[in-house]
Amino acid sequence: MMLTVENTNAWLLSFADKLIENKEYLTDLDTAIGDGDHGNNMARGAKMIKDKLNSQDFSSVQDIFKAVAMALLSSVGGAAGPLYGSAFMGMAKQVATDDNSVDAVIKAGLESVQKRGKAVPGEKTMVDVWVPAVKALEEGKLSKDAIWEAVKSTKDMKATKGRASYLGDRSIGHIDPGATSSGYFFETLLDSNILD
Amino acid sequence: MMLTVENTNAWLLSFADKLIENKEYLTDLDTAIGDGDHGNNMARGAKMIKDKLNSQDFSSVQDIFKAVAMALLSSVGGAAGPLYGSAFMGMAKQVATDDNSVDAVIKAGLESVQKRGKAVPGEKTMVDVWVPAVKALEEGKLSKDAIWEAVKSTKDMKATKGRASYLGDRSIGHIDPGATSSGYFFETLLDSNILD
Amino acid sequence: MKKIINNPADVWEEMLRGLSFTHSDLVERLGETGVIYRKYEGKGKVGLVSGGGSGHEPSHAGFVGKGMLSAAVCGEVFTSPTPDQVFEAIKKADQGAGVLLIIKNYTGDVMNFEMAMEMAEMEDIKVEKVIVNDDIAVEDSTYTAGRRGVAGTVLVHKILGAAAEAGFSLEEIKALGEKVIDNIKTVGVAISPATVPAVGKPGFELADDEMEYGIGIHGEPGYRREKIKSSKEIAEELVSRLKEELNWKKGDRYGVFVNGLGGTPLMELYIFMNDVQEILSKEGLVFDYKKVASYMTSIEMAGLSLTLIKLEDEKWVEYLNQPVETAAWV
Amino acid sequence: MKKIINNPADVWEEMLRGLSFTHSDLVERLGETGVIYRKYEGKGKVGLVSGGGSGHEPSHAGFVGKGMLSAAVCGEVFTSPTPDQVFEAIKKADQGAGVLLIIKNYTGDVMNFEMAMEMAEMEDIKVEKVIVNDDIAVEDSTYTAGRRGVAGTVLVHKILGAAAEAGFSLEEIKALGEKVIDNIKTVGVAISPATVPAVGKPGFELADDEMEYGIGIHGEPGYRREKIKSSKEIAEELVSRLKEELNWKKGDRYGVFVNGLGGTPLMELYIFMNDVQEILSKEGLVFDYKKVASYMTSIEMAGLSLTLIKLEDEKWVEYLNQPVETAAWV
Ligand SMILES: Nc1ncnc2c1ncn2[C@@H]1O[C@H](COP(=O)(O)OP(=O)(O)O)[C@@H](O)[C@H]1O
Ligand SMILES: Nc1ncnc2c1ncn2[C@@H]1O[C@H](COP(=O)(O)OP(=O)(O)O)[C@@H](O)[C@H]1O
Ligand SMILES: [Mg+2]
Ligand SMILES: [Mg+2]
Ligand SMILES: [Mg+2]
Ligand SMILES: [Mg+2]
Repeated sequence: MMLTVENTNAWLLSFADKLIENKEYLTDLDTAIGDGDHGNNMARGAKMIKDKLNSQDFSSVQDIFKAVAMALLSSVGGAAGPLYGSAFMGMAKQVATDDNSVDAVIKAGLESVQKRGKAVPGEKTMVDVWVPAVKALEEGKLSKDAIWEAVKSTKDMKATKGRASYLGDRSIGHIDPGATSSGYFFETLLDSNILD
Repeated sequence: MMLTVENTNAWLLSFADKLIENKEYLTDLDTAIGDGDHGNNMARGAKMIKDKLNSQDFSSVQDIFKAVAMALLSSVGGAAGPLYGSAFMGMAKQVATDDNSVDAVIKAGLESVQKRGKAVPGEKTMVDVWVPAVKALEEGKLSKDAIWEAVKSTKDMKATKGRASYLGDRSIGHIDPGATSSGYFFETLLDSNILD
Repeated sequence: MKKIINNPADVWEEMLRGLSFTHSDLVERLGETGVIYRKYEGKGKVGLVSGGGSGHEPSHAGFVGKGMLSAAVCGEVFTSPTPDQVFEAIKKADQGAGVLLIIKNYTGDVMNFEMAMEMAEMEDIKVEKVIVNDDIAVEDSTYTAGRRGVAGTVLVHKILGAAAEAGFSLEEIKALGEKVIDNIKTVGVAISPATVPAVGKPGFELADDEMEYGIGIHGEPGYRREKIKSSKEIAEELVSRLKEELNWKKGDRYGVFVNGLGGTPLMELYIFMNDVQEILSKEGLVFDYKKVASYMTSIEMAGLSLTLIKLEDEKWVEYLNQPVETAAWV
Repeated sequence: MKKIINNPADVWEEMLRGLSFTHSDLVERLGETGVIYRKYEGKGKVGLVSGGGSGHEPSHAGFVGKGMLSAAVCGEVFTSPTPDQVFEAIKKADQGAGVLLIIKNYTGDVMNFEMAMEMAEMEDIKVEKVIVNDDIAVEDSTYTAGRRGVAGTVLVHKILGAAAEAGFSLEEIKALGEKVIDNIKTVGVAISPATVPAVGKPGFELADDEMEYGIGIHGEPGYRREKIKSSKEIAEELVSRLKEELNWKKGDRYGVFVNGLGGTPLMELYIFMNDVQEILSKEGLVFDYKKVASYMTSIEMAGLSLTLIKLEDEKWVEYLNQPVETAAWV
């Protein structure tokens, strides 16, 4: 369970690819309960991540996280931009401390998301993926099944944060777009073998 | 062949009714080669004619024509308003002269239409009904067949006056709306027995 | 027909009421007529009267006020107003220095306004007219009613309005008007039609992927219908048409006006303006005036028109920029 | 999707180019950003910065200029702008007297603007914010992101813009802003949806005979969908909703603003205004300010919103009427 410049780089590049591949799906999810821009927002951010990571050699994981945070903050916009941007900022801070295990770093990311967005579990946001994922990480049992189960769990929730909250009960029955993009975040983390 | 207050009144009331009855048909004709308002324009004028003729006793045919001219001028608008308005103005003037036969009066109406609109036969306008109708009147052989044949003759013409002229060749194949409303003018004249 | 209206027959009346309520600080409605006139007309200046059918809002009533029109005559939707109403507007506008009628070139408008002129002359009011015919989509021949008056009309209002305010005589304003009109050319494109409320169905039909070049502001047919193109391609087509008319050369000074037809959002108008600007910059034109606005609309028609005015006289730029007090001009 | 555009991915960039070209006399674009700022900012006055996603044109860039905003930050279509760009706008707007951010209440906007505030504070720029939440269609509870900011935002720009020009301090303008926002309520209705170019299909669907009350300016769902009604009935519904909020009494002084959502022609807006005016006159309200315009649009969405502002202070009327130099406010 170690983050290195190499595996972090590989992880985040494949996270970016996943976002680009699934742009339309994220758009569709956001059209159903939001304003239809989550796919484009994240794809824009993903392109920026790739540009930054491919054009530069990084000497530390912290620098990678910082660069990704800035990339997302300056290109995504919407609600997702500051939330993912804050997550990577929090992760960058944590990774420079003694407690730089993957679970501690990701947990710091979650804390920043919650500080920024004030969402708690059950409000049908990305937090509903991050919270169980962090818990699973800590218990050493993060799996794809667990991730996508958490994503799917947002389907039956009623949104009380973000744009989907305007729908009230009508938000029930749709998977949350930000939860889904966070699903890719954790899925590519798993695939990157960082946790092995 | 005498115009009296009674028969003129009856004629123009039934002209007005015909216009109202055929509002949609005139609209359709004008939608095809114009801007779709001829039905509403003439119906508005017809309502005004009825209001005026029904609310007042006229002592002369000239007064009726004047009242109808003013009714049309102040309510129809578009191209048809000034043209029909001018026609009735011309007729009002003529009917007060010695030569107040129906054919002389109608001919004076036609002259006013042409003075105002500068159209000659063959340009796909109301003039294409008025010219043969005046000729038939003078020859004592105005008939419904003749009237509607004149109206239909506009179908194969290419418009070179009025809004339909913008269509150029594409105006061919459609009956002219103003020719059709003029058809009702002559048809109701025939029906009114003024010519008997 | 999907519209926020009441009885289609009441559209004209209710619109005039809403309009005169909204802009009661600037204009007044004359009784039950379609005449909207300036509340504070400058004494002794030449009056400017324009108008036509309704459905082109904010034209023409939105341009009544200090620095532009003295009065606008609003006919029924897409129907020229009647001579008696134009005559009333003339009387309101006349401050002793005479009145100029700014008429868009349609058979109905011309006839109705001319009859009003005759009425005014009988009452010894000095009246002149100019006829705007900027729409190059129509062939200017004896086989048509001549070129239509479209969005360029608003620039005529603006320039002549400033001249009237500056104290020009009736003859001078008429001469200026004719010169300005000679230098204004417009051509448009529609991607979806308008529906006259009282008619209830669209004035023409366009397939989901079709557009029509040269459409008139009452839905009169244009010169070519084809598959919808990109903004850049549309800009190239319209500019090339205008170039044939205006025969500009490098360094010529121009004003550019992109006009929305009613249903087209500013987003598209700005994108189109960007394409026009790129093409015309390559042509070496100098832009002394620029405008993007939906000023001469066709109810909810989607589409736009491009107007170019050759700025023969630098005074014209000054007139175009002169601040005014109207409901619509910014 | 039928639009006059080029590549959907280029809409934002090309629109900004067209906009800054068109209004180069008033505003400038900051580099390649979405920041549009006043060319001539008053020295020593408080800066006003607003913005949000694009697609609401002329909001917000159309209100940049003397008497209104110092800068607008234009995000991608329907997407809040990023904090770095808001920060750039703050720096441009700061003349030493501090900067007020006027934020429409959306999670994304609030977070991005707040991050920019944090950046500005780190550079010792005085920044404050007000959050506009005039849309009463949304329940104001802990179960939602709170009420959305919609058309009333433009009135906030106008009033605070006049106050800033008059030399108010940052604290005074913020306090005034909060008071004004408390007195502005809006509710809207849509009869057809908008399509985000990059998405390519409408944000929601409405049958040919349906409309939706309470729709948001990004197509967020409203509170009721039903068969389309007459303008008068729609006016009654919206006014009754507003009355529940504002609890007015006879003689209260109000401003009325009918805002078009982009695809709705002025004809319908004026007719609707006439209905509103009739209803509110019966309620005994006094109208000190009236406005009909498409100022806070949702691309080509057809529909409108009704904003009422309780004019607690007669100064506010003066501020609303103060002439400005912007691309869009008349
Ligand atoms: N307060 C919040 N806390 C955490 N996540 C949130 C919050 N508000 C919104 N989100 C997430 O953001 C996603 C929407 O992102 P996006 O579409 O990019 O932004 P916007 O809603 O501004 O259009 C939602 O699906 C949700 O997961
Ligand atoms: N110059 C003209 N002379 C005679 N009739 C004309 C002329 N121009 C148009 N018309 C007639 O007017 C009719 C159209 O009337 P209407 O639809 O009411 O006016 P508009 O074309 O202004 O909408 C045409 O069908 C034609 O018969
Ligand atoms: Mg979204
Ligand atoms: Mg017609
Ligand atoms: Mg007409
Ligand atoms: Mg968004």
